[in-house]
Amino acid sequence: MITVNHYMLLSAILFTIGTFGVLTRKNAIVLFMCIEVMLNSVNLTFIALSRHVGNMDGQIFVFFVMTVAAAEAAVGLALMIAFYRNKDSIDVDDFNMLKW
Amino acid sequence: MEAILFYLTATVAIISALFVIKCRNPVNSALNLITTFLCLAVFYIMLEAPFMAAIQIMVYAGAIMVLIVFVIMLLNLGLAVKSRYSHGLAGGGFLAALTLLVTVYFIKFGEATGTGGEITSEVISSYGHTELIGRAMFVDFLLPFEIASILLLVAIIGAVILSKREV
Amino acid sequence: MADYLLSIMTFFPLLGILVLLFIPRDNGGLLKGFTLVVSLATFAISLPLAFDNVFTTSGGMHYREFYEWINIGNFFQMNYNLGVDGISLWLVMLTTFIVPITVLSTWNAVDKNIKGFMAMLLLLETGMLGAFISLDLFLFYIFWELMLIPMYFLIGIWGGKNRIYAAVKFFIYTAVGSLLMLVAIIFVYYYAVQSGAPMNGFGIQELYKLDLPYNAQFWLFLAFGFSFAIKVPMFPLHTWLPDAHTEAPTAGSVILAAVMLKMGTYGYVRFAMPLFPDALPTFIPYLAFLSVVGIIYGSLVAMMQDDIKKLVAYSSVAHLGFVMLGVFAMNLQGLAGGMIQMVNHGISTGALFLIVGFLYERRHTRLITEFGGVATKMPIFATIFMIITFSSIGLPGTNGFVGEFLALMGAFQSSLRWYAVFATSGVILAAVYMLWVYQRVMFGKVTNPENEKLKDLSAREIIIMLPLLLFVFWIGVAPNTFLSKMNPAMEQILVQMNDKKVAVVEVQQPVVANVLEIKSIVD
Amino acid sequence: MYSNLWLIPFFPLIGSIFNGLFGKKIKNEAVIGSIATGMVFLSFLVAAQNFFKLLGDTEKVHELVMASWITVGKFQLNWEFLLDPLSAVMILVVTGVGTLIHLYSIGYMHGEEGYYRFFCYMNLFAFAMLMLVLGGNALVMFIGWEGVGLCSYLLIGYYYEKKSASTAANKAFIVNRIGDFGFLCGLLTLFWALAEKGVWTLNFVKIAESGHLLESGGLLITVVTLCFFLGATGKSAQIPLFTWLPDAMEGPTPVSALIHAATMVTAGVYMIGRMNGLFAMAPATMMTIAIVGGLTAFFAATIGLAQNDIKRVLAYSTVSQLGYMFLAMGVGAFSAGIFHLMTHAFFKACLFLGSGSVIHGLHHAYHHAHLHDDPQDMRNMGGLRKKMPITFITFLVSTIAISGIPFFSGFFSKDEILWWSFGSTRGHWLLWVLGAAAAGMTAFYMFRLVFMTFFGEQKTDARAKDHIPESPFTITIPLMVLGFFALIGGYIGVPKILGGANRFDAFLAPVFEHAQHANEIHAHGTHATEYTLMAVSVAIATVGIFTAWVMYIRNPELPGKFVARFEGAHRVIFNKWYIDELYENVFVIPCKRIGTFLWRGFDVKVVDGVVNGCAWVVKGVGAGLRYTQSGYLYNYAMAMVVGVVVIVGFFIF
Repeated sequence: MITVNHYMLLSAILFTIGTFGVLTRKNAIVLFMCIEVMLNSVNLTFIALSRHVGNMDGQIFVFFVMTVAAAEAAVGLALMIAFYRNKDSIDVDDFNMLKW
Repeated sequence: MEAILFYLTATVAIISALFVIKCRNPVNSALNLITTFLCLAVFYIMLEAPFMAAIQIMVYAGAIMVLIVFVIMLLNLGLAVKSRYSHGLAGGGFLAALTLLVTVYFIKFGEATGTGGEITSEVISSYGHTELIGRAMFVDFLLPFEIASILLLVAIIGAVILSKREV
Repeated sequence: MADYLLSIMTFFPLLGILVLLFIPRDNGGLLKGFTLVVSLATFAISLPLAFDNVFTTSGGMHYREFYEWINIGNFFQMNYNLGVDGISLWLVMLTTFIVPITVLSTWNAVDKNIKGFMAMLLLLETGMLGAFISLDLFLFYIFWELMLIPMYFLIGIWGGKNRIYAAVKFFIYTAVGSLLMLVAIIFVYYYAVQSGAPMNGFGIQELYKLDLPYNAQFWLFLAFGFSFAIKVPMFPLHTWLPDAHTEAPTAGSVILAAVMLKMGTYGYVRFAMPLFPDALPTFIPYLAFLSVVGIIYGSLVAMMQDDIKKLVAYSSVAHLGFVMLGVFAMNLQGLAGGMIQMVNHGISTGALFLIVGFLYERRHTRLITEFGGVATKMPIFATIFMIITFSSIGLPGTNGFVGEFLALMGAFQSSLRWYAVFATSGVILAAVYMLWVYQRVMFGKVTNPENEKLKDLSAREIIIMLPLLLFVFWIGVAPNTFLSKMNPAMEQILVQMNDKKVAVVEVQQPVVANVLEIKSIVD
Repeated sequence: MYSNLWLIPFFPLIGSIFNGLFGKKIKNEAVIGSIATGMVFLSFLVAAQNFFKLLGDTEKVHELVMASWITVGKFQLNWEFLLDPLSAVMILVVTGVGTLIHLYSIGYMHGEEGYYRFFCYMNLFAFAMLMLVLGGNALVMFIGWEGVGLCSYLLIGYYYEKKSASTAANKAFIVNRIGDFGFLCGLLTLFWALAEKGVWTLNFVKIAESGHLLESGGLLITVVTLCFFLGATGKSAQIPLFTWLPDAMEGPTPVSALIHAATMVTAGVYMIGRMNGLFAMAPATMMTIAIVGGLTAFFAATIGLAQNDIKRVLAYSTVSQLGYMFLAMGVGAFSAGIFHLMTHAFFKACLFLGSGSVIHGLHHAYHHAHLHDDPQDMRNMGGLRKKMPITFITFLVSTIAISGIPFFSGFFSKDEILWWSFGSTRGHWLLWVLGAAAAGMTAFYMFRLVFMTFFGEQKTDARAKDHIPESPFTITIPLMVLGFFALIGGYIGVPKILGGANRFDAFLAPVFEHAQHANEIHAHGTHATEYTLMAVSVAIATVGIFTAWVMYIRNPELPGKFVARFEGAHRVIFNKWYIDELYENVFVIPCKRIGTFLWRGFDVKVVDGVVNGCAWVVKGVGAGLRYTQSGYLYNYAMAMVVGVVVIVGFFIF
């Protein structure tokens, strides 16, 4: 019997993978994709729990997460393009203009 | 049957997610990410949320991933990045493990309370998932929905302005 | 109209800013003219308040406006709660009166980014008016912070050489105080919620009746008092003032001196003292002591300044000392003296800053040694300067005297008698520093060739000064015009402080309406 | 009945405003001068009308409430006037002498650049002085009190391009302000003391009525009256605040005559007279007043002995005469003090105007000869009696009057004061000695002045000496009128012992009698004593005159020898006992030092030091911590994850 705990465990694993990617990868686009993985793992939790609790609100929240993700993708990728134009790179190591 | 499907899909999802962070070529990462998304869509169906599964495929696997792949192609990144990983490999691994530990601990010793809501399997099958979502969305969450639409509009404008060559 | 008078008055300048945005930025004349019209219109809108006789008969709040704004149950509730009584009436009038004058005074003084400057002035006006008429502590706090920002920019962008330092100093000083006040406001609110006292958001009229234990009042008064003492400014928290005044453009100095300093004293009268009357006796000796030190210290330091503007700034410290001493006398005469002195200081010191501005526009220096013999070149200016000087000294027949005298009289009646004796010596020192600077600037022969070509005041400048001169004599000769409208409100606030149980008499039931209903998230 | 009282100060106010606003445009001196003079004359007419009405009235105290001024709770103050014999005398003196001096100024100020300004200020002064004497409560009086100070400031600083003039103006105002500080303190303490007893008032009549509520001779009343007296010393140039008056001679001469001799400086005396009920209740204060008055009379006279500037001699003489008035007030001879105030107004105004006439003539002559000698230095004068006969005669009459020679006005008033200072219950023979000594010196230096100026050979520069004219009639007419009054002014107060009825005393009795009776103030002694004292004082004055004659007419080289012999003493006296230097070193310089220290030392270093120190600490910590901002994304992300883990962990474990 697959319980909500199974889903949450899976979600935790995916989240960890995403986190690891965010912390270690240098390519900004891959980083971005890792964030999507994290978001999706959270979505999974939401839907699983929504099902478990028997309430629609969680799913609605997933919907909003998707909206935000879409907006983020649009703006984030635009930023990367702009950055690439200036620096000829999207390596996060080159994203260091905000240092002291 | 359900268990087999779950474990199978879960394995695929985890492996493809690992490939996302492992692949040298971002295009490969993107393709693996799509696989992960598809797996999640499967889970959504298993969780009796077919509408969410459809949205997942349309928005994530369709729209967002296409965008990402486009950008990768557009910038012609290929293998331009010299090394895949930054210097924080050990720290990242440690922290990720720690995160996993905490969440697993949480799941293991915690208990999902609050069962017994009004949306049961019977309700879903009698009304249909889409209608339930629609009702929640356009009755209870109308204002946030409208705000979300404005957010998207802002994002579009933002994206256009940011990627314009000359401001 | 009358129902919404306060809102219209407060937000009219804001409306003006909206229109201002559509005026091309290089059309300076139109920008200034339009701002002048807006500020004059605001003054016109506020005029019915001054002529309303309801203030002479009743000390309660009038022109009430009440709308629920944010309501999260017991967790947080604040209202759009406005009203004006005899105490705030003249400060409101002073504000609407002084802003057109400052706009006129900037006619030739500001040349960079006029649009921004004018917008800041109008925003400042909204902030100041709002702070004077807010009856909700939280709303007050919002306006209080709102007026900080335009002033910061006025000093920081249009100021003198050392403007950034002055602006930051001004901002941080005030912000430190206001954050302490915010903490105190929140504490009072949640204390009231927990004690189950009847409340109306952060409405002060309900909070006046709150029974707070002494040691809570002690700390709360300290927090409020600290915040207001910075704004007043009381010794030794005054050092932002000379810097801010010296670096600010003339218009900024005038508004700062005329209105913003009154926020501190007004805050004591409206909030700190009636909200925490039990803690008050503990603090009064110290505060009165600091006021007297401020009077003497401010005068002595003013005496030795070589920059006229700084001198006027330090003289403000001394003048505000009289205000505070009168207020802390805790009787009707003292309070009336303090209140009248607030208006007086607005007029006299505002005028002095304008005068310094006139000189600065002509010579681009404010050093006393650069001048001398100006009287021969600018006779009209000399006359006006002389009148304002004597008003600042407190010559009987001018406004300064009525305020000082009543404040001292109140102090003599109260337990602050000995403080008052020392404060009275301030009248000597005031004469010393004002007359000395007048002598050095105006009298003597013209020794500096630069001063040979000084032009006397233009018609515009005379028009700026005339209304101020009018009030110098009006308040001096017939202060009852103003006092009669203050008295009931002051009596009421004193009664309230002396006996908290005496309830505020509500004159009219507030109109409740929902402006903005945000669906509660916590419920 | 007396409802036109308000017109008395109103007329000069109108004149002042008119000349101030339009004088510059009018430019015509005749118009400006006659408007100003006319306005004061109009108030003189109204004052005279009211005076005579009061003379025939049985009810002697009349109040006129014009409007409410300040109302705060139980404190209610009106614009109100008070007419009683005291103020009636004062308004007559002020408007009468004022009119003459205005008339005089028309000629004297001829050709001055700020002609309109001068008359504007003069009228303003008349207004303020009339407010002072007519004020029905202490605050209206205070308006006048400070108003005259303001006008004094403006008029002393009339030649504002001269540094010394503007400095003298400042000094006058600031020293007066020290007095005003005392006045205010006294006023407020009195008000508080009465309010404690339930009487909320500043009205003079009510104060007089409720004075008995305060403990007679108690600490409170002593403090109150001492404070008031401090106010009086400032305004009336008594020790220790007399230093401003000699410097005030920087103003034009009519100003010195009107403000610094006849009217303003007597305000302190008037004020004590006005509050005589309170002062009479405080014997300690009375004694202080008498001693200060006597000492001032004496010291100022010593300084007057050695001055060479004609106006300064008169200035010190004024201080000395004011000392007499205070002596009178201090020993309870209120009406004698006021009597001397009046006669002094006549002869001292006449003396000042006469000196002005001399200065005017010399100035004219020097101007003619293109010389820049000092027209006020007596060493440049001499023998002027032939050149300026009218000036000389009036001057001589006034000099005799001030010296206390019998049958001139000064004799009656001065002698009454001396008699009271000896015989009063509040008097003492030492006070009499001080007064008599001062009288002798007065006679000496006044005749020294006359001899140096009008007698002997003419020491004026040869090029100028033939061009000294007699002054025009606008100058001489006031001189003659004032000289006339200096001659006969005393006859309204001939003491009983000389067969007079002392009508002046009787007229003022309603004001002072009550206080004198209630506090047992009266002069006692035999007729023989009184006659003897009179004879002695006349003798002393005669000796003074004779000495002056010997030293300045018969043996003109004698003064030089004398000075050489007593060089030290002369230097001290010539330099005014170094009082100015003393004040400068004790008050002014330390004040400036403290101010500078508080500013540069305390304000900038300590207060701002703390403030900027806080800023530096924050800045330093920030400077250290900013290195944590590597700018690398994964550093930030890692920090975030750490934070999340810690927080979630905190909630779980």
